[in-house]
Amino acid sequence: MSDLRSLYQEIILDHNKNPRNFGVLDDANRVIEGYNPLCGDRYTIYLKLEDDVIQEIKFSGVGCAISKASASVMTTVLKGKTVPEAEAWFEKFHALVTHPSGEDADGASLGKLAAFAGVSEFPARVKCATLAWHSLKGALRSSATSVSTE
Amino acid sequence: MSDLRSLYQEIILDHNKNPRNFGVLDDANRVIEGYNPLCGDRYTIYLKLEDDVIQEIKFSGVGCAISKASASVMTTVLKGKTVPEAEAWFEKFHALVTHPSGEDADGASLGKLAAFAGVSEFPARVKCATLAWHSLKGALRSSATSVSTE
Amino acid sequence: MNSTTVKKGVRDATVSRFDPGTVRSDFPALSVTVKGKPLVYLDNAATTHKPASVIEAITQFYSAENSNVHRGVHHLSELATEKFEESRRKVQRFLNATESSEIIFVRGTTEGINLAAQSYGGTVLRNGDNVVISAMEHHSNIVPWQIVCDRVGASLRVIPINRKGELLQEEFERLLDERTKIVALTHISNALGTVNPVQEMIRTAHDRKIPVLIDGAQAVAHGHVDVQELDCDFYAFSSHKMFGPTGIGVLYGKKELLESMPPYQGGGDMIKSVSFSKTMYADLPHKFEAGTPHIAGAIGLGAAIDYIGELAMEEVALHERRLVQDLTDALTDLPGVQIIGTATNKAGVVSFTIDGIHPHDIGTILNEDGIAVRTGQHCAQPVMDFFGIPATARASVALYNTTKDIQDLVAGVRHVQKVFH
Amino acid sequence: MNSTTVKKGVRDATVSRFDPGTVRSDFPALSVTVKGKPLVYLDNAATTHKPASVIEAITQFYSAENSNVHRGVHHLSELATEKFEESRRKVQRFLNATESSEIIFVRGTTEGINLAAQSYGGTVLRNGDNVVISAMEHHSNIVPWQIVCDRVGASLRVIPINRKGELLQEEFERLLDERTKIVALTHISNALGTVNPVQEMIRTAHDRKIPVLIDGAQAVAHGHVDVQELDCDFYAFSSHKMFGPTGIGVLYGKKELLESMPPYQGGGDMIKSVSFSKTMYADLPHKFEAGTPHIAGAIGLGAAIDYIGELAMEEVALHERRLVQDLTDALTDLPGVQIIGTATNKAGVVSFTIDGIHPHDIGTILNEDGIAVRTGQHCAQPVMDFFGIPATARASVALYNTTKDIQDLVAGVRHVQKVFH
Ligand SMILES: Cc1ncc(COP(=O)(O)O)c(C=O)c1O
Ligand SMILES: Cc1ncc(COP(=O)(O)O)c(C=O)c1O
Repeated sequence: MSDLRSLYQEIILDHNKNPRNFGVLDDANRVIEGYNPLCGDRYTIYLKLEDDVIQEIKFSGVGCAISKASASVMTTVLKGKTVPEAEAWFEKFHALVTHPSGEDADGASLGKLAAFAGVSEFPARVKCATLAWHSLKGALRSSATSVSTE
Repeated sequence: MSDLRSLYQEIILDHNKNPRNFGVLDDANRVIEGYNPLCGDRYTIYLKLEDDVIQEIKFSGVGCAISKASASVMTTVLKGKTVPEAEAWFEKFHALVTHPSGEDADGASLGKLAAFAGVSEFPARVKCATLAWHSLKGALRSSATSVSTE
Repeated sequence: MNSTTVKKGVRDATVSRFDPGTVRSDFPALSVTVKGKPLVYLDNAATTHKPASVIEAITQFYSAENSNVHRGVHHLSELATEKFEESRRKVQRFLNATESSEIIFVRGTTEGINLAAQSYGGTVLRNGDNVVISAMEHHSNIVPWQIVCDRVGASLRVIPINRKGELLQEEFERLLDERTKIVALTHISNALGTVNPVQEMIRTAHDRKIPVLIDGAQAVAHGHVDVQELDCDFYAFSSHKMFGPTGIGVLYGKKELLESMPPYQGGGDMIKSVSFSKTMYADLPHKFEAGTPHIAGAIGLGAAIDYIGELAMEEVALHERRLVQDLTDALTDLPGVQIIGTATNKAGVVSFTIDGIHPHDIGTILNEDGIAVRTGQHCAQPVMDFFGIPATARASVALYNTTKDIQDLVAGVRHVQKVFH
Repeated sequence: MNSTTVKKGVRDATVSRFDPGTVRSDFPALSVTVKGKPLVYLDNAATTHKPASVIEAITQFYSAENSNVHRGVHHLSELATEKFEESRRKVQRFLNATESSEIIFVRGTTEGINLAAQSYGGTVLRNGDNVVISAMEHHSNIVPWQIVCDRVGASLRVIPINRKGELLQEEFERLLDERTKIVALTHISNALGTVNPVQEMIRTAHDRKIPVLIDGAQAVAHGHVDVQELDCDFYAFSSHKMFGPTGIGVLYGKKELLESMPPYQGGGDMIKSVSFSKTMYADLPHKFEAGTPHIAGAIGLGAAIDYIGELAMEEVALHERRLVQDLTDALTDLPGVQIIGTATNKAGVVSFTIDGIHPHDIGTILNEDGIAVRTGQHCAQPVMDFFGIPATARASVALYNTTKDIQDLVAGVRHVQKVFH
């Protein structure tokens, strides 16, 4: 039960129920779809990128609580960040969910993202937590229109 | 060793080395090829059938000692026999090599064929012993030109 | 099975010849613990566990009988060949096929269907022809037909389903025409549990001289299958879904069809003679079994058939139907839970969703309670699309499941709802 | 392996890190008796025996880890997926492939070559093109190419051999032209034992931009294989010939080639999304692995790779070469015995005939002495045709064979000659 609570923290359940920045961004200049064929999770990430800064970011789609909350929290964290800053956040987040808890993760500096520390205990859910992030990285880097984690 | 001697009886070794009725029968009116793809044994049986009587019978081809001796002994037994007689011999021979020794086989009535009684102890060799006989049966029955035991 | 012991799994133990409580001890994997809790295994539609007798048959083969088959005169090779071919005869009897040469060993259902689609479909289908499948097929009974249809310019026609998850029979008849070259249907749906009226549908197709392939992946573990009674032209199933090893399965085909078909793969054991200019193919079944087969797998499948053969399969089917009914009743009583697939005739499978909770999360939370269910699309994406859902959680039973397993799952579902408030 | 124990199998035991006498005890099947005599197993080119660790890995999977892979969130499914994918990484390291996604699990060498022939050959070959193979190929590396060539109107070109059983390199170069779309070659001949200079031949083909498939069925158990060093484009092998279970094998392919190829079979696990109008295929390696794979087989193969990894394979190769040389010398000394295949570079296999005695009879008589050899055409009928013989007797060694096995076989051959006077 304690394991489960560490995965399904209040903040995750909240973002799952009430996702922030959810919907289509009409004036996006980068749009990418992320898909996990194993569970059918499918999200679209919309970015308005100007002068290397993420001016606007929204997402739409369906998926599990972990993937949806992760996408939601990601948008709140990244809005207004530069591309290098966003990539640094990607690395931090990736380390957090793939490394045994605490080892590399610096809770203090992670803010809301720290809620995802429990994911590392659930290897099968790492792909859920990182789907939106992988999509984002694809969107920042290239003009690819689809990314899949499998 | 005694098992082996019961398989490779003198009469079999003799017919293997000096096959009788070996060669092509020029005025044959039935010719059939028998083939065992597992070991590559391949024989052609030539028959001159007149008024339901096997007037002439020869064979050619290559194969192991058991298959060659069996073909050779068969030709000596069947020359001059009627088709029903030949089919009866087929049944006797088949019973001899497939049934546990002695059970069904009536040694006395089998003559030279009795030399093949040991084959029933070597299930993998039954197909060798019966290849020529199956071909013969095919030749008696139909105008088929190839028979395979596998 | 001991008929006097009273066990929870059978309501009326005094008249039963089958006791799920007792058979459990035949399956070593059922006694593992997950997260410190005893395993509640309800993922049998994905794969079943293996009785000790099957594991032992494999160990015995590798330890004392191991050899290649078909081409050796030495003792081990004869022994392996005999055991391998004896398994083929066991499958023949299991399906009540006319001849053992109608039994082709393949990797599983998927390969069996691919073989039929390529070798039969690829030969008979012409530009403008069609293949009729259903809206509830597993990807394994969709994609192979798509591939061959694409190649020759044929089209796929799909029998629609209703909201209960049943095939629309009038639509089926309407789809069949003189350009229909084959019908490919699942016996039991792995996503919905629907048992299709395949015998009637085969008759309908045969009235129009159209052959029928049945995907039996979900059927063989749950009751008696008789290919002569069904009169199907092909029947495919997987060993691993009926208590046998992985990597082996069967394509049954009627002899005259198999004989008319070109080989699927080329290689050793499937030829009569080879030269660089011309190759003659071997007789059935070897024509379709190129290369060294999965010998230990076939022998293990034979042991699984022996195991099933000792049980009263009608009792097993009855027992499983009760479990499915109990679970359906209990889940229907829970607010916010929907059963997906409510056909009148169902077997083995209960798919469900919970309002506001994604199946993936359901699976993770149940796993914390030691309960194994499958979550996702179950390789049946068109079914999910039809019901407008991304995925389901699926509980699927086998002969060793008990009423306690069902109770544990229902408690688990409540727990899931609690975690999400 | 214990380097201080002095055993018969190693001449210079004090410097050896590999002791065939000791490894024997790892293989349960080596201690069976045949006709009351201890088994002398010299049919390793057909299939090898399995160490206890491989059998144990399979038992362990079915008893405590059994589940389907890739689609489950529950504990057993995660465990099975992790073990299955770990085996893929073991194969990757074993072959020194660049990425684990270049490792496709198939049933065996035969299926691997069929996959390449259909999916790669079937895509690139056009009417008038050609495929170059050699005169010493196993049927598995002939028939799949014949099938695809027949379909598209391409032709098969055959590199001839000399009387020693070596490929004629000048002829090889002459056969290659701008219409050659692929070269398919065996690494080691199962009928003759010839080790082909594949690395040089690959370079020759690559100079003309022609890709090369290597049939590694007889190579993987006898020494180190490095696909990057060879620079081959495809490499196929079977688990059962390298101490692993039946029903599993590998097709290695360079990533860019595999990515360019259409799927081979359709079904579950090989797709990204399916609808009745359009299907998107999954990424490598899953695109080529439709349906439930042979999970226990892949795990068993992983255990076999672990087993081999603990031995000094250079020592093993040396040991086997000595056995082959000893046997060759001893048989050459016997009047009436001919060695078929006398290439300068040989490994594993000694094929022979005896004047006036058919190989089938040789096999039967040796079996009475407990000696297992293979007799027949070894699925290499063109080789038999070349040498003008119906068949051979073939002794083939593995790492657990000893000098005593060779002595027993030589005594057995004398016995054969005695039976026939
Ligand atoms: C050289 C060679 N290629 C291919 C094969 C076929 O291997 P498998 O039967 O395991 O598919 C063999 C084994 O018989 C072989 O020796
Ligand atoms: C109805 C149905 N058809 C086909 C398959 C494919 O079986 P396999 O993966 O064993 O080839 C399955 C199992 O997943 C199934 O449930």
